[in-house]
Amino acid sequence: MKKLINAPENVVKEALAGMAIAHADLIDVHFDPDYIVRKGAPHNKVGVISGGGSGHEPMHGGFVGYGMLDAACPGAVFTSPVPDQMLAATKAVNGGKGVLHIVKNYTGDVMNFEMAAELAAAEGIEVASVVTNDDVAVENSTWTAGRRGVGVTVLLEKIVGAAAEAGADLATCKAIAERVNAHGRSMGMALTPCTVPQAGKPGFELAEDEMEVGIGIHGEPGRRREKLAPARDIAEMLAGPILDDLPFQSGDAVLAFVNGMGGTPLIELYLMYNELARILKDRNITIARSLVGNYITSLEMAGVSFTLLRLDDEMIKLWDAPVHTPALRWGM
Amino acid sequence: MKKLINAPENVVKEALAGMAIAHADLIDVHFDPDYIVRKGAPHNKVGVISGGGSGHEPMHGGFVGYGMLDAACPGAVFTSPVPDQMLAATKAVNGGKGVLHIVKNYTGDVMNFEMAAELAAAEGIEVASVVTNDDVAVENSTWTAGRRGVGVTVLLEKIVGAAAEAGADLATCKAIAERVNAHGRSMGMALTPCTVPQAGKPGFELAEDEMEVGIGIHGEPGRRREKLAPARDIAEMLAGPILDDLPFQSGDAVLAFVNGMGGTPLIELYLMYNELARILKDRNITIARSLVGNYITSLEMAGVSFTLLRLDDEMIKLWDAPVHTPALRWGM
Amino acid sequence: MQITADHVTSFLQLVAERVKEQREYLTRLDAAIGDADHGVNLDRGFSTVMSKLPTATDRSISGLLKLTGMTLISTVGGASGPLYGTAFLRAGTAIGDRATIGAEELIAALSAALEGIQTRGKATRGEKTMIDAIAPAIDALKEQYAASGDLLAAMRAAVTACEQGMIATEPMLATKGRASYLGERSIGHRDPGAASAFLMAQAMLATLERAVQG
Amino acid sequence: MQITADHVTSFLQLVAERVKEQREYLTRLDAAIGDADHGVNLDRGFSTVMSKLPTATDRSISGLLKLTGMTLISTVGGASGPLYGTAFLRAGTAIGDRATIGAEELIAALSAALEGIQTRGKATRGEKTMIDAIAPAIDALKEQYAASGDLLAAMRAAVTACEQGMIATEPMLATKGRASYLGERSIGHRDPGAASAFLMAQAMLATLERAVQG
Ligand SMILES: Nc1ncnc2c1ncn2[C@@H]1O[C@H](COP(=O)(O)OP(=O)(O)O)[C@@H](O)[C@H]1O
Ligand SMILES: Nc1ncnc2c1ncn2[C@@H]1O[C@H](COP(=O)(O)OP(=O)(O)O)[C@@H](O)[C@H]1O
Ligand SMILES: [Mg+2]
Ligand SMILES: [Mg+2]
Ligand SMILES: [Mg+2]
Ligand SMILES: [Mg+2]
Repeated sequence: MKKLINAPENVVKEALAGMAIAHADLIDVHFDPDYIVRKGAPHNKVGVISGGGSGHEPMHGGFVGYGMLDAACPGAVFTSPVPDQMLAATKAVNGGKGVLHIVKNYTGDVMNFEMAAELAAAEGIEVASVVTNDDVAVENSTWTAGRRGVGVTVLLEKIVGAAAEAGADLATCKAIAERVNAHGRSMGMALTPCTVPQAGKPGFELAEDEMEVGIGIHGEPGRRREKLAPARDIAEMLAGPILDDLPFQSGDAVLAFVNGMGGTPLIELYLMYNELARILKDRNITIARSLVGNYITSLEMAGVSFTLLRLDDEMIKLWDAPVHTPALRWGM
Repeated sequence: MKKLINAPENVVKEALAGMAIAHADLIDVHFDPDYIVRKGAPHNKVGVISGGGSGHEPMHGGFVGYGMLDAACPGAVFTSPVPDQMLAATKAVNGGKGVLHIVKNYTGDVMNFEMAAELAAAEGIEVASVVTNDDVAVENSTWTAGRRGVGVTVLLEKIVGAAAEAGADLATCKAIAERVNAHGRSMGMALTPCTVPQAGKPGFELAEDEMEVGIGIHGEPGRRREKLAPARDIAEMLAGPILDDLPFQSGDAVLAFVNGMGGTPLIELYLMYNELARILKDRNITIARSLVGNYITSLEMAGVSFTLLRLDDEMIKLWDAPVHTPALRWGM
Repeated sequence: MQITADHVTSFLQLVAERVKEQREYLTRLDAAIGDADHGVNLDRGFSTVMSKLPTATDRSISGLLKLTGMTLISTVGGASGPLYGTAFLRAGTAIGDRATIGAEELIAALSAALEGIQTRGKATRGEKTMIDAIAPAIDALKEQYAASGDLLAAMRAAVTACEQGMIATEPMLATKGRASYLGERSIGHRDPGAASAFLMAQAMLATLERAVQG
Repeated sequence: MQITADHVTSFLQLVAERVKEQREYLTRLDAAIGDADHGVNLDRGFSTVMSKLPTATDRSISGLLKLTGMTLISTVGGASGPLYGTAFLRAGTAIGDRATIGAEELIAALSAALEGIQTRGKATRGEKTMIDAIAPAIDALKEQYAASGDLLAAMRAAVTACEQGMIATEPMLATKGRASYLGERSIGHRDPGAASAFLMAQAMLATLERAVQG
């Protein structure tokens, strides 16, 4: 295991300490329970919080700030945070207009957020929750744990954050969040595994000529193992199931999000974006907005995920609204 | 070699094509000769261009836009671009007030930019050049090729770009560039090598418990090979030589730039930033500004570099000025 | 025999020790079909329980179990934190303010724990989770105790059933939890939660055996 | 014997072939003390030269050499592009409008090429660069030709000197180019530019040998 760390058990706290200093103008970091909270919280608006295991940086802590999240709760690496964190964060950001919990669909995340929401409700705070589940690699059936929440989470946090900033009430924020989730789909693949610091060994082994297709964001193997393929074939493997699922249609305008898994250099992400753009053009789908970079990651894993979000005018307006966080910033 | 590519020889062009579509609002990409140019060029100001081998993304192409570069010339991976590119870019951005060439100190880059500058001058364009050479890992002596240009290049491009945007003339831009270069120092290390697509094999081999200290940005081995060490020791190894070289002194205000080599996840970069902040605090040096992320990279290499820039008020003002490029954006 | 708060403390200590020992094993199981954190998660939780035990104010059986449940919920995270946490909380609640408990109360407490896991996680048998180890164990415990009236013998049967249940998760297709994302690829791997449940069952048996001997 | 434009074309073809063959070798040498691109760089350059040759308008010796120089400058990049590019340009300029050249003109052209490399790169002998292969080769060529008047024999001596010069770069400490960043660690490795220069010298000899035979 080759990492820039001191002790595996201290990685999360030490990285949080670094974030706190690097972005002292935007955020405060609270320890025990751990959460990252926007400077000056609570604000006079619906509070928007999220959380999940660490190892997905910049998500979610890098999205705390004006126009996006009010707080983020980082768990241990790839481990959902505990209810104490979400409860404390919920209290810290509650400005009296209620708090929206953005939860990625993983059993642990859902249960821990649920418990926090119950506790917050018991303290008189109005809480609404949205669960993202955009990963088309996983079958969505009442007989399974359902689809995983992946790339759409980033887009949803930006869009709902803008709505909350503009004064939308809790019900409206929840409705917009659900609309974004309903119109977004993702799929990812890995060229290499990653190593949870405390596990010390990679999550799986892959030969030099193999890749995992249909991975989540927790370093787990994907739906299937395949022979390594050229970028254009990989792009088809990811884009095909996404496009067919919603389904996206000729004439749709989308936000195209090409996301690196953490260890993929930007040059490859732009190359993959080029492939995606070609596929969309062939289907007469317009890229109205795009995002290319490492935003929802799995430690040092090399790989890529595509997310497509079918946009409407309100989503575009909210996407374009000013945002000022450590990882996403524009308009200010 | 595991990469998201089609054919090794097409990586640069295909990535450029992706960039062109993803950032169509900011840049145009010209092919044969290849260069990335700011939308609407030339502007009524000093033109600022840079260039170098590809594989360092987002540098330089990601820094083209308002308040930073007017054009960037990407060579083959880790290979300096050719004079035709810099000549074409120089002509494209020349608004009549002259053009500044920002060159990293590598024999190839220096020679190719020199030839381009001669050709541009022959066409009546006023060209000034600044050569960055901030890497303290390399001895600076008249008997060597001198220090490499590394992290300071990013900071310099932002600061000089702001000056040019504000209307500074060519001589002033060059003077500011030289001041930034003179006050900045860097050093880097690698946990893993990287693979040039057309070479197909890693630049060096490292055992599980080894690292390279004093690397450049071209996947080459460093000044020395050492046993892997905890983050705090690595931080000392990098920060020590930087601090002693200028030397930075108690009471100085600096911009602290913690840069990933491309394959290092953000969680480790923030952890390293935390170590750097501690070292600076011990020396009574104030971090007035910071930058944490993968900005000047070596393909998928895992590793980190530190850059410290001693700031004065003008540099701070120029750093804070609005910038809108694919990779750096604030104030607009 | 009657089970006392000291027995519960011994049981918790044994679980904490065994979890620490088996940390890599549990994590390796989780790496195959999950996210490589199950052993690390439980170790973090039970280590914290150990650090809190000495200063616990309510040292009754139910007090200790609730402290354990709360601590697991507050420190483990993931799926197993709320599940095991809820289990210990429910067991504590079932026992109420009894200073000591007998076989019947133990069986009731364990049944309440399982119910808690099922309510929280909404999984049933056959979905390749900890439930596939715990439910058969409790069935065996009840049956054998009803038949023999010998708690120790019944617990031995329970541990055997638990082990069989754990092994039986291997050929299962996961339909709950993280392993379900793997679809067919989850087949052929032991469920990590079933393995940690078996470890707890073994600790319970060992504690009872010592209590009977000692 | 007189060297014609056709000989120059054959030489360029041979260089292009050998560079393509030796691409990995040159790149591997560059990986050890540089950035793993030397073979790829030269192959890109000489492949482009090959694609341009058929449609070249100025097919004189100097025209072909200048086309090669310009093409290398425009396609190779890095340090070797401007250096080899300048070398070919200078050689072409030295030859001027002569339709054929003899030994003396060849020696003068090669000397001009070396001067071009030195002016552009500001390196001298002993710095572990292509100069350490080229300069001794030209020395040997001059000496042997002066002594024997036999160009072929002199070129054989030049190639031997070139090879020795290339090998002699191995123990050197690099003080120019990218290898200089390695400091002491550059010792023990052959300079890639010296290796490509040797390859060109071999191609020159082979071309002459064929010309004499044919
Ligand atoms: N819905 C559920 N009901 C019961 N047990 C579950 C459920 N989901 C997961 N588990 C159990 O949790 C175990 C995984 O725990 P752990 O690795 O700590 O959490 P996570 O899956 O969040 O990483 C699985 O092996 C399984 O036994
Ligand atoms: N200043 C110089 N003078 C002469 N030759 C040089 C000089 N710098 C580098 N070289 C030669 O160039 C070769 C490297 O070429 P190449 O790998 O193509 O370029 P780069 O070093 O820019 O990657 C070295 O092996 C060396 O022989
Ligand atoms: Mg987990
Ligand atoms: Mg190079
Ligand atoms: Mg797990
Ligand atoms: Mg090279």
